[in-house]
Amino acid sequence: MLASLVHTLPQLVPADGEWISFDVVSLGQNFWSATFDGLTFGAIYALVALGYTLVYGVLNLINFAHSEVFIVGCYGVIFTLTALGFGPSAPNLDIWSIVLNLLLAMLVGMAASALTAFLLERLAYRPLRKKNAPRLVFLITAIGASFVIQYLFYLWRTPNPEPAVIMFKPTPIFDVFGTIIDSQQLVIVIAAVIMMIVVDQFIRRSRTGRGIRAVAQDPDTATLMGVNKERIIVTTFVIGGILAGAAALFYVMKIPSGVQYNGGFVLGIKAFAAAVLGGIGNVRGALLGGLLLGLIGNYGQILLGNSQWTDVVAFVVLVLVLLVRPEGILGTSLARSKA
Amino acid sequence: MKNFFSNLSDKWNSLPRPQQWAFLAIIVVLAFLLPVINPPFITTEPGTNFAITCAQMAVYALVAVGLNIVVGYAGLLDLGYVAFFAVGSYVAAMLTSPDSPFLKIPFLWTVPVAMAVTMFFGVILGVPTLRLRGDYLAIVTLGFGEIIRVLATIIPAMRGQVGFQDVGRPPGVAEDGSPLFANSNGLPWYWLTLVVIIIVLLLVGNLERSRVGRSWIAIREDEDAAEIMGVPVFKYKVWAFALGAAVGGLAGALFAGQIGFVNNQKFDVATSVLFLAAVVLGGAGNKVGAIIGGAVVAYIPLRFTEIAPYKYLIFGLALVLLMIFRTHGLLAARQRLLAYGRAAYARLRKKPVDGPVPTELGGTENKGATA
Amino acid sequence: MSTDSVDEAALAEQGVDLEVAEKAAPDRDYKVQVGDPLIQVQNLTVKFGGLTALDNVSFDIKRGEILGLIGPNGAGKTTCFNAMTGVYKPSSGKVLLEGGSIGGMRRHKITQIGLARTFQNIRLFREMTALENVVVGLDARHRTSVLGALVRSPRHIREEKSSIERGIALLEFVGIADHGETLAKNLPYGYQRRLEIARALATDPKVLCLDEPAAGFNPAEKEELMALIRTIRDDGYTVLLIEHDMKLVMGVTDRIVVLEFGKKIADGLPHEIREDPAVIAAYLGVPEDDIA
Amino acid sequence: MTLLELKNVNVFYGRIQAIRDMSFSVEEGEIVSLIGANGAGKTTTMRTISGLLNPGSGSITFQGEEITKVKAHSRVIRGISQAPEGRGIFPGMTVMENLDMGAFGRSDKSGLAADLERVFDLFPRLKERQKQFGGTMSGGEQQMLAIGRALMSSPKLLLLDEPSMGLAPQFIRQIFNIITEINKQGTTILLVEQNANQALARAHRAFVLETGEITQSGTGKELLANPAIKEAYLGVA
Amino acid sequence: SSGGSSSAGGGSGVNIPAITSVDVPKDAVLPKGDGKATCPSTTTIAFGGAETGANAQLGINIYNGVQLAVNQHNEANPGCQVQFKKFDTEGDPNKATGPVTQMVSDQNILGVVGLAFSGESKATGTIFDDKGLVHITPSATNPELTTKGWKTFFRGLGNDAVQGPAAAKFLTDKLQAKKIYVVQDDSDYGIGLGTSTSGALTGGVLAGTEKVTTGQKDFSAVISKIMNAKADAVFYAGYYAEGAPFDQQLVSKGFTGTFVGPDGVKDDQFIKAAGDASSIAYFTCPCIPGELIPSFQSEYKKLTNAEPGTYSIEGYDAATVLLAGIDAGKQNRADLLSWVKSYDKDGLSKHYKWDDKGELQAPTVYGYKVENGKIVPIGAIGK
Ligand SMILES: Nc1ncnc2c1ncn2[C@@H]1O[C@H](COP(=O)(O)OP(=O)(O)OP(=O)(O)O)[C@@H](O)[C@H]1O
Ligand SMILES: Nc1ncnc2c1ncn2[C@@H]1O[C@H](COP(=O)(O)OP(=O)(O)OP(=O)(O)O)[C@@H](O)[C@H]1O
Ligand SMILES: [Mg+2]
Ligand SMILES: [Mg+2]
Repeated sequence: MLASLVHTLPQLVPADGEWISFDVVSLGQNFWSATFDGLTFGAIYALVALGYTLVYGVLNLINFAHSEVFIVGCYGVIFTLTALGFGPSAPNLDIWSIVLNLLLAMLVGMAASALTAFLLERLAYRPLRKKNAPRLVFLITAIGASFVIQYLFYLWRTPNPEPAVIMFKPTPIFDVFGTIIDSQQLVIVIAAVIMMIVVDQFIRRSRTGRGIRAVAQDPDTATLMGVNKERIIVTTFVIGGILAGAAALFYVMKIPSGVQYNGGFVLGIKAFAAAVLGGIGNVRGALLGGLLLGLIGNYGQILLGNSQWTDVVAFVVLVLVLLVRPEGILGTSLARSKA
Repeated sequence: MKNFFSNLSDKWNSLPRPQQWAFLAIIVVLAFLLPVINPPFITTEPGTNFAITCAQMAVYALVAVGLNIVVGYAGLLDLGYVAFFAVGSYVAAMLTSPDSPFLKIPFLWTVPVAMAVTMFFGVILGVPTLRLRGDYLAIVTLGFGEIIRVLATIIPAMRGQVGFQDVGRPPGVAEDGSPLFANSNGLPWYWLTLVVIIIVLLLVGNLERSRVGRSWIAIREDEDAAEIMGVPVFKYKVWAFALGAAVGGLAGALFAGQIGFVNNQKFDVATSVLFLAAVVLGGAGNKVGAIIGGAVVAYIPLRFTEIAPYKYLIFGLALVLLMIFRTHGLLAARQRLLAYGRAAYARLRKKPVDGPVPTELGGTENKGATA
Repeated sequence: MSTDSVDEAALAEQGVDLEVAEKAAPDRDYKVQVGDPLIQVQNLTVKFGGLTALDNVSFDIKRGEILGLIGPNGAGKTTCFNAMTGVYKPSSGKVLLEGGSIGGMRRHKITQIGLARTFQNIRLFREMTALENVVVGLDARHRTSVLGALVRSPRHIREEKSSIERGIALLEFVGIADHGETLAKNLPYGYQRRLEIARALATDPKVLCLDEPAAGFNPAEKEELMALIRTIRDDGYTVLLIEHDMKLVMGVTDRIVVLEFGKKIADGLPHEIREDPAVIAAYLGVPEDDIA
Repeated sequence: MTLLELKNVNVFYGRIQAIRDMSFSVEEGEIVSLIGANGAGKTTTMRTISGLLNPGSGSITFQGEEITKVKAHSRVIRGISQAPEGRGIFPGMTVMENLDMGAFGRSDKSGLAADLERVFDLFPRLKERQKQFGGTMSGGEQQMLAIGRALMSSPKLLLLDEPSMGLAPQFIRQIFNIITEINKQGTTILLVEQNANQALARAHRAFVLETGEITQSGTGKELLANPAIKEAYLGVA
Repeated sequence: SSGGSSSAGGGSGVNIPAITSVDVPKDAVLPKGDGKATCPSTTTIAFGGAETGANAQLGINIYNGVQLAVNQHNEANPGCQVQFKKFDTEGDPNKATGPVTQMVSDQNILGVVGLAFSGESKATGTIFDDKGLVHITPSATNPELTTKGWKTFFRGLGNDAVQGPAAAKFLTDKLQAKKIYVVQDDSDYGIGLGTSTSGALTGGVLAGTEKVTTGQKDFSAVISKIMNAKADAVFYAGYYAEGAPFDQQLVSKGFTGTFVGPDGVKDDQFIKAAGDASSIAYFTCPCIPGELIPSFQSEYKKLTNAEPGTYSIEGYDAATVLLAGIDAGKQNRADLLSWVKSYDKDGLSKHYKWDDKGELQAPTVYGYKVENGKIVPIGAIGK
């Protein structure tokens, strides 16, 4: 019996060697484009990851519904752009009207996401906090809320993806080693990084930021210092929402037809992984984790020749990093980040 | 509702043992008869066959009991538990399905094999990762779950979405000559799973009321303090993982047999998360609660298939509302961690502090001579 | 073991409550000799970044004594404890228990070979009852395997039964038996402290380390605690005590070690320490009557 | 003038009643001590006054205004500050940041530098360790930090829950001197202490709490002289 | 931008005109029958497939077709009011067992249209077979399904083994593609179709193969490979949910070749989601353009307020087969099963006659393209 088991084992490895074949040539050919695309996605992950990190820092809660906060922002962006007359073909607008329209869409996306985050906090989490619910209960509520939001959109928008909305045709900007970096990639990465820096400075320097950190460490004592805990918590959710709304615009730019009722889930998980990779609760960690995860996934996919590998590679790297640095790359949490 | 449940557990605990057993017997009999009675409002028909619903509820309940060991007792947040369920399913499928190149063994033999293999996976996953704290463990387990699913997709021998058909079944034929454990015959599967649940419950109960259960809870409460009090923290974490995994594998094997088909679609993060919801919904740390939670999570979507588009909306709302109104789960009664705790507490309650020590436990003989 | 070999009358004279002592620690040798060093702390140094919290400290704890460890705030007392119980890794130096080094040993092993402690900030298992908390401590000496627990092996049954006997006895010993069924988190502060002591005792330690056990007690309660600590010693345990309350320290310890800025500045009998000018300067700082 | 007044306050933890029908008042400029055994309800009283716990019934007034329903953080802004039992240090903030947090709810920033100076004078150790994380300070150092932080809010009413806990003898006396000093500078103080001798000696008035009820009250001197109290709380020397 | 421009892009280079009508068999059987049928009021036919889930649109297309057939039948036959029941499987093999068991245990159900997908069909075929309940799938195309020895399974359209080679031929002959990249998803369907298509692409025209995942949204890595290979045509074996963003991203990266998708991609949703990029798309489908049959199109639109979708007409035809049997007095399962087995008549979309395994004897594959934001047929492309 054992012998025949052993005999059949090699069947796990396919004959044509597809199991693991490193397509190094392909990686070489596609290296730079993989890098730039990876960075763009990484920037989007990072913005969403911040929402996880901030809420985690303050409430010690994995806000599983954050992926829905993000997807609502995407709907906001799509609806605005459609209303502004954007459609499946890139419009012929001058740069300023494009920028204006994009800003408007971003504002709406941010508002939609922030409002969702706010409502989520008010309707789902606050009642639990009042009752001193254990942490896991928040997690499950988040999951329930996630279902509710998804299926509201499912019922309203059907299970199909929203029609594509194309904002502008990316124009080549740089040529790096034969690979073209286009305006879209540039806009996304730069804008995301700027936003992250602003948030980072806000948490470190502002009074509210100090309040956030205090609540993160000891909510009761923070209250005794005059910190309005409830307001801090809401603020945190809203900041996370605003960033998710920004991410929504970039996501729609990148994948104009990717908005679907359940479209946030996978991205949400990646963003959460990014947050952990960088060190959950750490603002800079989210940026680093997001960019890294974007890059690793893209390289892995090209190297191993199957998009399935994206996740495997990403998670294997995550596990390896955590084994070496159990608290993520930048370890210290929001609570501990120095001023 | 709140009072109803908390009174219930109070009342329950105040009942004498024989009465508790009698009640339990009634409940068990009712549970066995559930699909036969097929109660009108409760039934999931005509959308889905109720016996099959029951069988699936039972599998989920079993899963929840297993996950409860990991999450409820040891406090290890495992978001990839579905991986063990998957491994169990695949073991059963690959050792019985004609689509598999492996040698074939009778279905019932795959059950212990599945448990052994998943236990092995539990240890493999646990040893490197269980030193991580809290939510870092959560993401690593989530990743593990994804990796198992993706491997099932890309390793050709695992047959991806194509899957394995005609997974084996326990022996036995019905009167009309068809197999007793046909995929469409939920009843025997339900009963089998129920029997398994009862056995697992008894065993888990034994663990709970032993140094093992106490160690788990101590780890959950304060890992450092537990270690300093002499609890081999790492060892018991790995045990929790391995035992939880084994139950998950067991459930997976039964599930594979009942469905008769295994492919990679079921084993995603969303399912993992549902399992977790089952545990928390029931009341983390409470094994009876886990059973109810598992059953509820499996039941709600099947109950509302007639209004198909709304079923997950209802499910989500139910989760949120249940958590808000039953914050500590449906059955929040805490676990009892002492094998002879009832007698001990009774003794503490009755006895004036300085009185002589009664020897009703028979643990030590009365020495009589005190200075 | 049987009680025949013990001179009961003599023990009773010493104030040993035999019944409790036997139940709480049936394997203990009651007739302990104060004398040979049980724990030797040798040149222990602990550094945190640039700060040397413990600087080349050496002292012995002798079998059967109550050793006081005192010193101003931040002197390194808790750090010394943590280094002894494996929470911190010392930068250099070592700790010997009965001649064997415990350096590098896993924390639960250290407990199992006989070093138990309480925490300066209470760390009970909050969702467990008082009795269960104590039984977790008792489990350190138990040997039921997971398999044994699963099938309720005879050893499991035996150990469970003795756990309850000993657990109740320990709760009685520290005086909170009638709160045995209360969840630890719901116990008043003082009872939580007692429970911590009971739980530590449950591991049947050779040395019991108490970190400020009287913090938050009023003087009357402190006196009860002093009595309790004496009883513990009389039951055959060795005790290491960190405490700021001089009355308690002077009243209960057999010997005192004084730390300041991570260094040992004195080591002697209570009355010697009380008059030691270095200690007065560094720590006591005030005339006696002002403290009481 | 009456600064703080509790009327028939009852506080519950779930089904457990921790405070029974408690009424007392604190006059402006006083030091009032609460003493009682472990579990008597002292901390519960403090947390109810600072707003971390909501009374099941009864009312609390501060400066003549009803504050029973006012949120804890707003009470801080009105001038009630608490150094909590167990210290409540922010472990991940530095000593300096912890002190800054003390002034979080403070509206007048004018005296801030002077107050910081005063805290550093009282506890030079804090000045030395400005950059150390609160969580790594020793027990006693944390206690100093907690008191220092409470002082940073320059409150009207300062609630101190066992300020001497964990302090070395030389600091204990200093702490009580500081308390008297702060009081002389105009801050009203409600003090919970196990060190009943000192607490009673320094207090203008004091209450004895037993299982959630006030059983005795009087001036500090009176209670100090009361033999029953001596036996129960001061220990027979 | 170097990808497509060097070679003549199929989309721009070759122009295959749209057809505006298909031949409807003159004596096609229609649901209304002769109007004289009688049957017990309990007589029921059922649909099983995804009503919810990400690929629900296919299921919706089908049951609307079935609903239309039942409505027409009942209107015309006052003496035979057939009931119609829907069972939601979410298209998930693991969820299908319960509903299917329920179907087979409801003795009033005489025949079933479904299940819609290959995976779920595989998981439940035995249950139908055990209980002798005839079912005609209007959309499951995995060839394996007819190799299981089930007596009750019938396929109302050509399988992937037919479509794959047809698609290959379409690509090389009609579209004149020189370098074809085959991308398949991880579904049963995508793998089968992808393999059979790339297998049929002989003579060095296969530029490479690539795999993507169900639920994937970002295809940049795949696309950079395609661009580097300078492919002039891409065949995507999968569903529109991934096909649309894939096509869209392909075009936005400068791809100017042709995009060809199978029946799983051929859906209005594809055009909606891919936007302008869909103009380079062609489709292959073993399905007939129901919208070109005016009677069907207008009735369908009246019922659902939407154009007929992929497989609507297959659902309609399959239901018609069952209804015709009921009308002919085959009012128990065994009779209806043998009725289907020996059926040999035209339906609206094609001739229905099955071999002993349950495959259609003469399936056709149609080609489609996108014109002015609409999917239009370009005629039959396979036998
Ligand atoms: N992890 C750490 N990082 C940096 N400094 C530390 C750390 N732990 C302790 N210290 C410092 O080491 C010194 C000794 O601390 P320790 O806790 O041992 O004091 P202690 O003697 O117990 O004082 P107390 O009586 O106040 O509890 C203190 O100054 C403290 O701030
Ligand atoms: N969270 C809680 N849940 C239930 N009961 C509680 C809780 N906190 C305190 N209690 C109970 O309320 C009573 C009063 O406790 P409190 O902490 O106010 O006492 P205290 O006078 O401050 O005692 P100590 O001197 O020990 O600090 C005690 O019986 C205690 O057990
Ligand atoms: Mg200390
Ligand atoms: Mg207190």
